Amino acid sequence: MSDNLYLPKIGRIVGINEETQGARAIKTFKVEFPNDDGFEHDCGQCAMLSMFGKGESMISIASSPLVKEYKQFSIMKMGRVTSAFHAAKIGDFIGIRGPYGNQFPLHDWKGRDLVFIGGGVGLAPIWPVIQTAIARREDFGKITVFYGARTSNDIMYEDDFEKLKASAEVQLSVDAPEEGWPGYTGFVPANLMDKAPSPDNAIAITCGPPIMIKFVIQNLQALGFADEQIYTTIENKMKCGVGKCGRCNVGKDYVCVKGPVYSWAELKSLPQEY
Amino acid sequence: MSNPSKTTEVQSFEPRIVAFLCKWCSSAGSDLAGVSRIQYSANATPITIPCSGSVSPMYILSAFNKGADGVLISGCHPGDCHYMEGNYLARRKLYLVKELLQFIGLESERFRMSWVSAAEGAKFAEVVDEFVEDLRVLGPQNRLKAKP
Amino acid sequence: MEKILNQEKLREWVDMLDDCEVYAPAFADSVWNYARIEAGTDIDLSHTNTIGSVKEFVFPQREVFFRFEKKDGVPVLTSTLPDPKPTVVFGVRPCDGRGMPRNDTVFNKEFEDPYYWARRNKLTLVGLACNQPHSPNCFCQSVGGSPHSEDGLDILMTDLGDRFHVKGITVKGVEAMERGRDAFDAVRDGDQTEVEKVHDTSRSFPQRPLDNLDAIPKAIRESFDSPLWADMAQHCIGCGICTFLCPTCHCFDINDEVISPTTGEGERVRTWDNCQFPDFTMHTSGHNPRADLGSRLRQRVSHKFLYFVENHNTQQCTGCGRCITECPVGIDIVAVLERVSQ
Amino acid sequence: MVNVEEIRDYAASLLEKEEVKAVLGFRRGSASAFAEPCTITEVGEAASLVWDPTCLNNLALYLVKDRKQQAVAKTPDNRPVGIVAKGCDSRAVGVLLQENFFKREDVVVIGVSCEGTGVVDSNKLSDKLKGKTASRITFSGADDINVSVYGDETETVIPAQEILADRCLECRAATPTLHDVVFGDTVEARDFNEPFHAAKEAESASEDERWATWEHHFDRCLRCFACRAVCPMCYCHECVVDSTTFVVTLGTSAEEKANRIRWCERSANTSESAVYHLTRAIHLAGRCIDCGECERVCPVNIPLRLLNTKLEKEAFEMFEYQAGHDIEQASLLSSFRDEDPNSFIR
Repeated sequence: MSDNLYLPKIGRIVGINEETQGARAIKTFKVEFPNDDGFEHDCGQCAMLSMFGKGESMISIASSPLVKEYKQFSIMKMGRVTSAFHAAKIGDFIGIRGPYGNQFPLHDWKGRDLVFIGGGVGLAPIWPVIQTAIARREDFGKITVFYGARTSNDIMYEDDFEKLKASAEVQLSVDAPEEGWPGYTGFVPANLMDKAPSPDNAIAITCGPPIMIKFVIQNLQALGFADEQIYTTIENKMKCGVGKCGRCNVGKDYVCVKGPVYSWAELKSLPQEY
Repeated sequence: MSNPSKTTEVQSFEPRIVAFLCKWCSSAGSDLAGVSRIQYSANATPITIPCSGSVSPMYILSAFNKGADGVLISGCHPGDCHYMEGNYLARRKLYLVKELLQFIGLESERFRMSWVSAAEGAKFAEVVDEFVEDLRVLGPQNRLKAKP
Repeated sequence: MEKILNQEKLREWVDMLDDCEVYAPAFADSVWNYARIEAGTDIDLSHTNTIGSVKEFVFPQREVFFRFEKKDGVPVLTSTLPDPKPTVVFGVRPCDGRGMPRNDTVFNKEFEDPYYWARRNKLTLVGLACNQPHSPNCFCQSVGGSPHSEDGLDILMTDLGDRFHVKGITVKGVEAMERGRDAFDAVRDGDQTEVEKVHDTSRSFPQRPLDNLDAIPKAIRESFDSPLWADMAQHCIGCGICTFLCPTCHCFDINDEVISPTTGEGERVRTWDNCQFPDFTMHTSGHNPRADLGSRLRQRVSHKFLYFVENHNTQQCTGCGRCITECPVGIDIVAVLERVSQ
Repeated sequence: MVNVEEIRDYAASLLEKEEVKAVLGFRRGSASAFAEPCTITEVGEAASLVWDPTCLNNLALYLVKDRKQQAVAKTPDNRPVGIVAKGCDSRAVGVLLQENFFKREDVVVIGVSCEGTGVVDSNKLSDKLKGKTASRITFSGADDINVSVYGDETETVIPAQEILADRCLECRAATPTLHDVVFGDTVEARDFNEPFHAAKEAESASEDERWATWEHHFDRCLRCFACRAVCPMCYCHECVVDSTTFVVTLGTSAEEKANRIRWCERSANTSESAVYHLTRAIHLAGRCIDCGECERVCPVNIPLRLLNTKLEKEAFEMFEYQAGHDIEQASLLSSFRDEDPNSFIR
């Protein structure tokens, strides 16, 4: 039965953290495998989560591969499955299969500066990379994390950012002016230009809403980042996760297998159907 | 289905009816039947709706799909609609539904409509009793029921 | 293994496969389609091509993956992996046969699809060579196939008028022939020549041409932003006919179907899906990477004649012509490729 | 006889005088012996227009598609569109006008009378040829249809009545009533089948036989949704049987999507397909103008038209209602009469 790739493993929710509230609320779930049949994953990989009776959704694994006890998922309330997650309580059971997709080539980045640029719930896919890089702090040069949200209430992982400041430069932004906001006011791409990180020996990793990614990449190029220095993830609608159902197909790639992590050099060669 | 098994089924079979009842009349009528201690079959699951005219044909198809043996829609007598003409519109629409269901071969006894006012507790009991009896004879509804 | 089977012995052979489920084309509801054959006498191989392709035997429109229910608050999953009886399908046209290895590739790759293979491993395809094209939309030879291609088939039968030449191609095929041993005769002098003659003739009929097949991927790639696609899809209605009838289209959807809302019991089900439906790629946010009919037509054609070629070095099209013949508005993939190539 | 040159000239003059942005018509295609739809925008293209009983499509569908496209276009082009329309197609325009989908001045109806014939039924033709393909269909006169069979040397002559679509044999208005111009002779009644003949025949079977028939058909449905896609009246943005198309934007909520009722599942089961087809039939009650497109496009040939004509028969017989005949009338299901049938109600 274990070789049946469509049969999910059972996971149990052991922690729920309300990240942001409102119509597009985000909650972070810690999930354990009560049957001890969990799997290892790499930075950037995803898992197909299910609420039985509602369906499945492909969600980025937001915890570092170094964390073995549980897997973490940050889920924005958007539709049928994600709403069911938002209604779930600690102790509830879910289905989980994976891991799916490729990974950020973190090992190739030894000795380089890392610039992370996240927006909204798009922080989740790059969060395990940040965590792993911090855990292996001596392997990398300067680490900078840009993150922007619509308002200060919409900032994910707020507590973790405080801890992060010890080992990385953190640049937070909100879209609109707010009284008492200490960080940058404006969109993420503008904040990036404002701080202008150096492209020398650096890798930029970005994820967020499609429109943000578009301008971040433009700005990175303006700052002198080469296509090979820019990494992002793309998320298309997925159903199977194993390169068969055809929904996430972009060019010759099934994003669920060949993606979701792409360097801009690779992504440029694909049709813009994401 | 052979005849012997049908007989046993008739005896042991409790039909399930989904009853869409207008809140201004039939729903109150069913309450009256209860309050008046009229003994009648307990096979109908009542669903109170604002008006018989608000019944979408989807409700009926869905009830049969989910395994209802019969579907009853009950509203106010002609001329008595709280919204003036909802029951007239229902009559026309549900006549077509009835014809369509018959046309594809669903047993015609399984879909029923009645006018029951808030004062007609006894009539409501009669309508349900008759319906249950007829459905007992027909046996379970398998034609439109979703089969896992 | 090569044998000769007299026309009237075909029924005997079918009857000897009595522990298998046997399917063959039958003409009903104004179309040829595969139907279960109860006895050899029911078999009729005068068919053109079936409306549904043989992919339905390995990739049915509805496949239940597993059932779920809750026991003491814990979800319990029961796999519904099929365990079908050995199934033999007669009258498979070589274009459909060629679809199979292409489907095998998709359902294998790095993730083996157990549902597909449970059915596939029990399936024996008995092909029937086309002595002449069935429809003006046949173009198997234009995509590297032939009216007597053995690719994907377990057995190939060739109609010699009063008798069939029967060739066992795979182990499964030879086994199926051995089961009907008594029905067959040995191949005699001259039979081979006759088979070759029939095959040669069958290839000589004109088909829809695809000039310079090798240049098509490049042409499609270069036309990606061309307004041609929107123009060619102008009358597309966005239905699922072309893909559902295609022997190689394999896209699907997965949904949970609740049987009992009270107990939470239900099934996870795979159903066919189609890149021509507007919601196929639509995100929940409404963002749709392929929002218009032109981009969806481009996707269907590109997948078959560009992306699949890049990944597997062959077209994901076997030239059966169904998508052309059955399109309600006359969208013609051969004509589309011609225009793109110009 | 309809002279196709007249249609071409008229279409060309509409384009020349810029009275329309495009004309929807028929041309010969590469895919089959049947004509295919075309949209012409240049005067010169008018010469490619054809007219004969292989012109099956109801082009009103493309009026709907155009309106939908213009509604979301950055710079909408709402100039009128010309449409070549048979009697049934013109009734489709009528229903769309009745439902305020567009205005009368938005469309120029180039009516074409079917006169003594109608269109060829591809299923009946397939039955005649046992699945073989017609490579050419020509007409020697009103009564005979010549069919060249692909792969055969010979040409078969089939009496028209044997392969004309049921809807044409039962048609009560073969000449477009709603039109800006009409080509061909106006015909009142024709001596084919009585109206609703096929539906009446289906009704006459026993209940068990009727169910056996429809169970067989619902079971065969592939759920390709071609019937819905081709229907000019199926213009809903979100189909009631298709809960997945609901979009969560700033104006809608995740709960709305999550709580969307799934009236039927995507599985092509007998029960789910029954819900789909019956819902569709009811939704078309009083709106179906019997163009037969749903039945024509069905790849497995489910006789879908019967479901619609059954309801149109009831609408006509019980409520004296005919879809698409009067664009001013209240729709079937938004109106009633005191004398509507009541005896079926307890």
